Amino acid sequence: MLRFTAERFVGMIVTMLLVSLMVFIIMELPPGDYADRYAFRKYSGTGVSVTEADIQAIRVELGLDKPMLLRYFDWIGNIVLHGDFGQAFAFETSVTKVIGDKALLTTAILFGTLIITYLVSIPIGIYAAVKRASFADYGLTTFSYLGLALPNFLLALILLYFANRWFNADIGGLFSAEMKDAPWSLAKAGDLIAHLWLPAIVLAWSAVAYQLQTVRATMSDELNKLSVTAARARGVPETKLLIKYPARLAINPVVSTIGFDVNRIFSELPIVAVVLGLTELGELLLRAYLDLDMYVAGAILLLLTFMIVFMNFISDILLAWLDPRIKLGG
Amino acid sequence: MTKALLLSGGAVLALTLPALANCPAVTVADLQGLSPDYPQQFELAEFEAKAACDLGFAENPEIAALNGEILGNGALPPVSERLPQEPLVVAPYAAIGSYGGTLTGLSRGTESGTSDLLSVRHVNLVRYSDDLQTIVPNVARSWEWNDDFTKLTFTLRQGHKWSDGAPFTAEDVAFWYNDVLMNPAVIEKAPGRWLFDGQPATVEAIDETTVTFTLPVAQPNLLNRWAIDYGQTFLPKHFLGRYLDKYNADAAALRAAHGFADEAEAVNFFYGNSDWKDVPSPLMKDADKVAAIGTAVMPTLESHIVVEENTEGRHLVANPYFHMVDTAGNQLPYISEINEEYVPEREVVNLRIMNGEVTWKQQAMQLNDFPLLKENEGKGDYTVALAPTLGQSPYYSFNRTHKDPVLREIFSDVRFSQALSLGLDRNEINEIVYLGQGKPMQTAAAEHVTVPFLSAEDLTDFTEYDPARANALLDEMGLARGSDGVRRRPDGKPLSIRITFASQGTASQLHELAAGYWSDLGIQVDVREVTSDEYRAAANANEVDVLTWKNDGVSGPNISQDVTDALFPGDPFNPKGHADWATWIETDGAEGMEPPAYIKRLFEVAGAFIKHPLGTDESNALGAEMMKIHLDNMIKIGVVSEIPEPYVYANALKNVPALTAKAYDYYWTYPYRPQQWWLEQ
Amino acid sequence: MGDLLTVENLTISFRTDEGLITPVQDVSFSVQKGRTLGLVGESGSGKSVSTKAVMRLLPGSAVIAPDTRMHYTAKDGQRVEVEKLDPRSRAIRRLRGGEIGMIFQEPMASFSPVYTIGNQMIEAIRLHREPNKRQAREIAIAMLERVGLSDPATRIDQYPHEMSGGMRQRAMIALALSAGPALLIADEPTTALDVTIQAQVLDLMRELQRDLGMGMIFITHDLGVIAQIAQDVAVMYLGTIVERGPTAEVIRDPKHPYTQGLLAAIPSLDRLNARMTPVPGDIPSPTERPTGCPFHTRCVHAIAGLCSARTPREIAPEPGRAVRCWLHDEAGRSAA
Amino acid sequence: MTDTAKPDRDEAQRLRYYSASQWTLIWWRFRRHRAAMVAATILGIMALMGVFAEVVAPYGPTSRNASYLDGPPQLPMFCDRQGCSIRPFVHGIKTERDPITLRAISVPDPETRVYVSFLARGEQVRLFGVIPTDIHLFGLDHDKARLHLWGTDDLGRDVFSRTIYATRTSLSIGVMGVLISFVLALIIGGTAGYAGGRVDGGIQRVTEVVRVVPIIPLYMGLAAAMPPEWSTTQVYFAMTLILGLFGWPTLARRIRSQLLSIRNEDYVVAARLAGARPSRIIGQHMLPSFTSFIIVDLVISFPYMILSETALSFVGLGLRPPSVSWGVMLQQAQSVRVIEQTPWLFIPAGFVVVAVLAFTVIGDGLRDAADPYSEAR
Repeated sequence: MLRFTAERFVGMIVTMLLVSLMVFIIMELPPGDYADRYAFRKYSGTGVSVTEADIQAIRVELGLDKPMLLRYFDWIGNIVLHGDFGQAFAFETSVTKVIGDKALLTTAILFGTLIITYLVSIPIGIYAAVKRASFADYGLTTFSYLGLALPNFLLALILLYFANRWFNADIGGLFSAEMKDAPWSLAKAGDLIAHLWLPAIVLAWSAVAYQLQTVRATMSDELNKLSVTAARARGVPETKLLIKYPARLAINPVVSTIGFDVNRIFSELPIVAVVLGLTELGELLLRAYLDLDMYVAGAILLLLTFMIVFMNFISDILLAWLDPRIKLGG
Repeated sequence: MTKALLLSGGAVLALTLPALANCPAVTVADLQGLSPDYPQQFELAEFEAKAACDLGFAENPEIAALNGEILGNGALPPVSERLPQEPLVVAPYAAIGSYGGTLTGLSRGTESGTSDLLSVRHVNLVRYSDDLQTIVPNVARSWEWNDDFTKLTFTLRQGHKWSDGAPFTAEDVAFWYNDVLMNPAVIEKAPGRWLFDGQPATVEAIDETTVTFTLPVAQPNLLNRWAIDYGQTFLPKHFLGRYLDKYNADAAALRAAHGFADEAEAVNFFYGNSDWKDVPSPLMKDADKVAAIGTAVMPTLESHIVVEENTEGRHLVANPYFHMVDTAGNQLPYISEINEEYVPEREVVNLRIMNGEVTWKQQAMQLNDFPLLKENEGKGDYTVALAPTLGQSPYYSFNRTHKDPVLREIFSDVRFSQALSLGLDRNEINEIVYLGQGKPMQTAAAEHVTVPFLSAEDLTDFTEYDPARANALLDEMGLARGSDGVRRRPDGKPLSIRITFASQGTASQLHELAAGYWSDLGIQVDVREVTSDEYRAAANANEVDVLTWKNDGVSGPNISQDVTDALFPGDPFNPKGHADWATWIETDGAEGMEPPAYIKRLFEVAGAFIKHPLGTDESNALGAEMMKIHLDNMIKIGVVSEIPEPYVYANALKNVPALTAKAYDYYWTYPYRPQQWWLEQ
Repeated sequence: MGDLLTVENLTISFRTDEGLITPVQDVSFSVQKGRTLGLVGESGSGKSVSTKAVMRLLPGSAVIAPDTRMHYTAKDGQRVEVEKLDPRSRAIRRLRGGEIGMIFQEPMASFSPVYTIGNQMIEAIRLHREPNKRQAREIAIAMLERVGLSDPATRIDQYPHEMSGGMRQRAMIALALSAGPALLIADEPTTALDVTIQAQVLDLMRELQRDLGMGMIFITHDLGVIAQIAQDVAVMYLGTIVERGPTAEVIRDPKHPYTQGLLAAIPSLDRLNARMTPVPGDIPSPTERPTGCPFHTRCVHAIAGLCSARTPREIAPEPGRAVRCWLHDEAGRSAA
Repeated sequence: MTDTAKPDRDEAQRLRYYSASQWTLIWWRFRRHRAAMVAATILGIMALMGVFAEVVAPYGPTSRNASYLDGPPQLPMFCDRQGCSIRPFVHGIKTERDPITLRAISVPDPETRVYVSFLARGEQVRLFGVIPTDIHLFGLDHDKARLHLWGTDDLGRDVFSRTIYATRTSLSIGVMGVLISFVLALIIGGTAGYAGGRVDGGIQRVTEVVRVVPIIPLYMGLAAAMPPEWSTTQVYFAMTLILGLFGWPTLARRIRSQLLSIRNEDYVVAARLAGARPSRIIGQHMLPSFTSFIIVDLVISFPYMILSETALSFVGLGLRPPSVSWGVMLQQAQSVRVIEQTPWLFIPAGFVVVAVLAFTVIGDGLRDAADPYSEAR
């Protein structure tokens, strides 16, 4: 197990390095750089006419004139060595500061979503498989298909509207006005949860749909396995039997796809966040793209991806722990 | 009428009978027979004299707690010591307010869309009254011009204090100009708007309350700038000066202790590089540094001061040293706190308004949301009303310095602009985009409602929808149609133009409609929406086919002291393109592109225009010529003018008058004295 | 010795998309204590389904006809009417494993891969015999030893995939026996093994059955295997028992043409060079069950007009034997 | 008599069954999957509507009806107060503005009937961009009046017509995206699977990297990189390219693992020993053995493409007006105003849902059909 973990860990680091290079290339893709915008912000309203030389000077000041590879090493070096993600141009502060709490909130949303996803999809998937071809099964399948097909931004918009109009729910943001600036406390955490459910439900729906299908399919397969019949033939009580034998195995594909769930959630997060007016990383990422604030975009993309890679790693370890066949396979 | 007045006055008197010397609670609605020198406000002495009373002062009961939130502020002296000896006495619109509450407003982010709430707390030396005609005292209690408009003297209020309790004096004005704006060690390039014919003014503090601006050339309309400008012409010398070697022998040590590399960095950390206030605030830039320095933002004279800011929003509390009182002697502002939340998403903004969670919102409210907001007024317990926008008429201006010589040629032919103007069905545009509320009209470089030299009748040419005539004009230019119906340029290529626009400036529906009309004229039109930053960048870099935005900065008070927006390339924030012309003129033909004669003349006329007081015959003649140049050459194709826009306030917010304009040109709420707004609990 | 299990008139149908299919029709057999009944037939003949019915392990879509009787005599002498039990009841669970053990064709698949052998054995032991965990473990180790696994104390903590096929099958047997059943149903337990191991396992099973005094139902498609292990045999074809009787007699003198065909298909040393004579033709699909005698489509002796039209009844040509064939039912034939 | 005839027919059927090609078998099995057949039919209709958009849609995507802004759907009817008619008709309509809320309200005029006609003459269009015609599937037989089955948007454009044109754009982006990712997957997965060893290891790493980056943020990054001066056509192609560019990893993995598993099969080894070129070995010998799986995967990846396009356009990083796609239409509908006042602008969402559902169900059906063991289970 230790060796397995070590191997996976090294794999994770390599992937992270490659990912960072790719993220940097994406950061570099948009035409132009931040210098002209920066100049523009700096001198707007002052009546100063900005010349190309001024922009060039800013470029030098911001280090945008160096060759790309050098900047990559600068960038990744600063991140690894100093935890410094560079400069957030639009906010005139460091990326770390801009991201700050948002990373935490994003993680809260992520885990909220994952928890909802698994709490809903695993039992229901098992139930649907056990009740295969029943009315409940068809109902649940249809519901999950809808989760796949309904664009989540639409879902977000509709939920937002109804949550707001019918329940007068406090929307837009992750905290109520009173709690926004309060230090972290139990009450603030409660407040966060009260605000979290909407985005978490929106994001969880499609994830639930996927996982429900997976659990249902694996569970159906597992239910027909000889080992289940064999256990039943040994007189194992039905509920215990379902949990110990097929359900236990039906969880494996779920565990093995945690990383992809995270991926999917992060993928949908920016758009949902924009609709719901959340101020977390996804929304910031979109704004950073629109503003060409590439260090912010890069840092966020990197963080999100690292989180995914890390969760992949966790999922590998968990799976190996859950399924003794894996370790031996390597 | 008089009887009623007397009666109500009597009632107030009766109520306040025990203290006979107390002053009448004068409101704008009921002036109780008093007539102030300036509309709706009094100097203390004037008020006491006119009402024959002795005004006692009262304060917000929460003020000590609020002061406690201001990092670095010490304990408060009594309110009478915090107010200037000569506070400004403000007549509330409808009633004396009560203290407390939080005003919740929304903006898009740290920087964009913030002027809505900036204007709520804004002060400047002078102000426009809500008639938008009269300049009245504010931070300055009076001003005086010399005869040839080259020297302006302001008299400040004795005993006026910054929000940290330090005295505010004439030195702070001089410091702003001499030690910051014109100090190359702090700001590399002196901002052109505070240079006059390229020359700096001389700003001198004569004594504690007297400051003079001596100008190299006559600037008869310059006072307007203080009345409408976002920029404040004073900075806390006691605060920023300590970082400058000139004023503090230990400045270098202090800078090092506070983590600043040089003078510029220190000043900019608080001042933010321009008069555009503390956006983003030092709290956003580096909260750790703020904690180390022990002051969150630099002291202010405004009604509220920022005490917290993060990427979610900012929080402000009332300034305990604010210089205004109401007619009952209560120190303003009434409202204790302001919450500005950064909500970039328009739908969330609308929902929160509809839910009654927003106290005040006017900037970036769009006309086509009006029906929705109006229908939900009752549920959200708010009021949505329309106010005229001054100068905000959308326009198209074809790039006559286009990099493509063929297009440049075509665009420079006035018949092209005439034809495209005739091709627009303005009535339909008005109906579809502006709910039928605007008026089809041309646009010139000034807002016709606010200047004497332009009227609506001047703006009717080529506004009728006449595709036949438009086609005839284009045919006459030799732009014949190909077999596919698309006109060909002289070089045989299809005539294709792209409208690049940002929805912050102009509505996307407008461009989709225009593209349709112009396609009917045989011109291939491609519409492309970009962010406002992208649009400005492209326009400033001469990379657009057609400039399209809404007029800004063209109302009388603005254009009379700053013709930038009537010229080229305009303000980089509101670009008018054609920078090559300006370069040619600035360099006397050494660089840039030679402008046509009418542009040369426009620059001449504009230069002269600014040197005459608005409303004089000379000013009117020059102004009219400027407008004629714009109109005759159809530099801009106006679409629809006099478009109203909605603004929203919670019904609990009191003393809000019907806005006479919703215009950046008068700095949004500044004329409506938000300090006397109050919240009914 | 009394009957351990008596099955009478077992008819099983499945509801499918294509309609009701009936893979087992009117099957009767019985197993005595200490004796082995061999169930033989080609795949799809309904052997497994019948035994699963006894354990009430059939899926929800299966219907057992109302006139079916399945009587089991428990270790304590109680008579259990299996067909009346609810398949989810406690009573049937006591039967499963504790009274009737079952081993399957694929040992790998019948173990859950995520638990150790021991885990699954101890679970069964604790359910039926010994709730104490430590003692259950000892019983399990003893059982593993009994089936001939070396180093059982280590084996018990191994996962199924850590063992070879033969070892797994032995472990499977140990698992089925660990709860101490009185009847063992072995569903083709040796098919997946190679020949030498097959022989070892057969020996082991015979030995265990004898030593533990169990009844056993041994399912196979190989009459040769039956000859080695079963005292009685029932031959199934398309869901009906076409012939049954003591193994020795059936092999010596098969009555039914199908049994004859099966016997002829056994490769044997003295006939190695002779051409194999399997039963000609394909087994029809359960959805296309022939009318009349189900075997008539492949029967060389089929009586035209009779076998294809009418189902033969079970008759006893000799004492202790039974066959369903018109060839042996002259009375019935003439009645038709 | 019948006794002998029946087995013969059965026999014939069975013969047909055993001699049928893999594809025929899949088709037979697929045909039995009722939901998938329904889905395929719906999708077929959608595709046809897209292909023949010019004729199906009564009006052009940007054609406006200024007298019917934000107008609700008009349902053709057969009866009104004046009685009934065999031909469906709608009432004439006027738009008025509420004096207080300024909202445009359409008021039907029950006195005037305008009849619906099929294969009506209307706007001149070019089918497939070439064939000129003015025949539309349906329309009103009155020159001035227009029929808006699904209402109009704020510019008075016909939602039905726009949805039809949007269907063309969105489906075609999906097709192009899937094709591009398919080609990439074939090359990348093929190389990895055929070469194996170190090449495979390297490619696997890269695939892993591409797979872990969340796809929409990645698309956003690439979309942000699109030069702003690009025309809508260029943006359209860029979008398909972007969607295709990162859609390959799943399929590539599938191809690779399949190739790896059959790499050492006798017939492949034989082909290799006979000196066949790798591309030929892959194409002729290896791929056909799992083409059906590839097709299933392709079908399943459609919804991602469509949803991604929709999502990107929705946040303004994808297609932009005047292109009209589902995402573009929904972007214009993303407001509280629309939910409350003009909900019919959400009709394209129904198309997205139906298309994605249809692709998913067809994918399921195909998967079952392509699985040779599906019947055994």
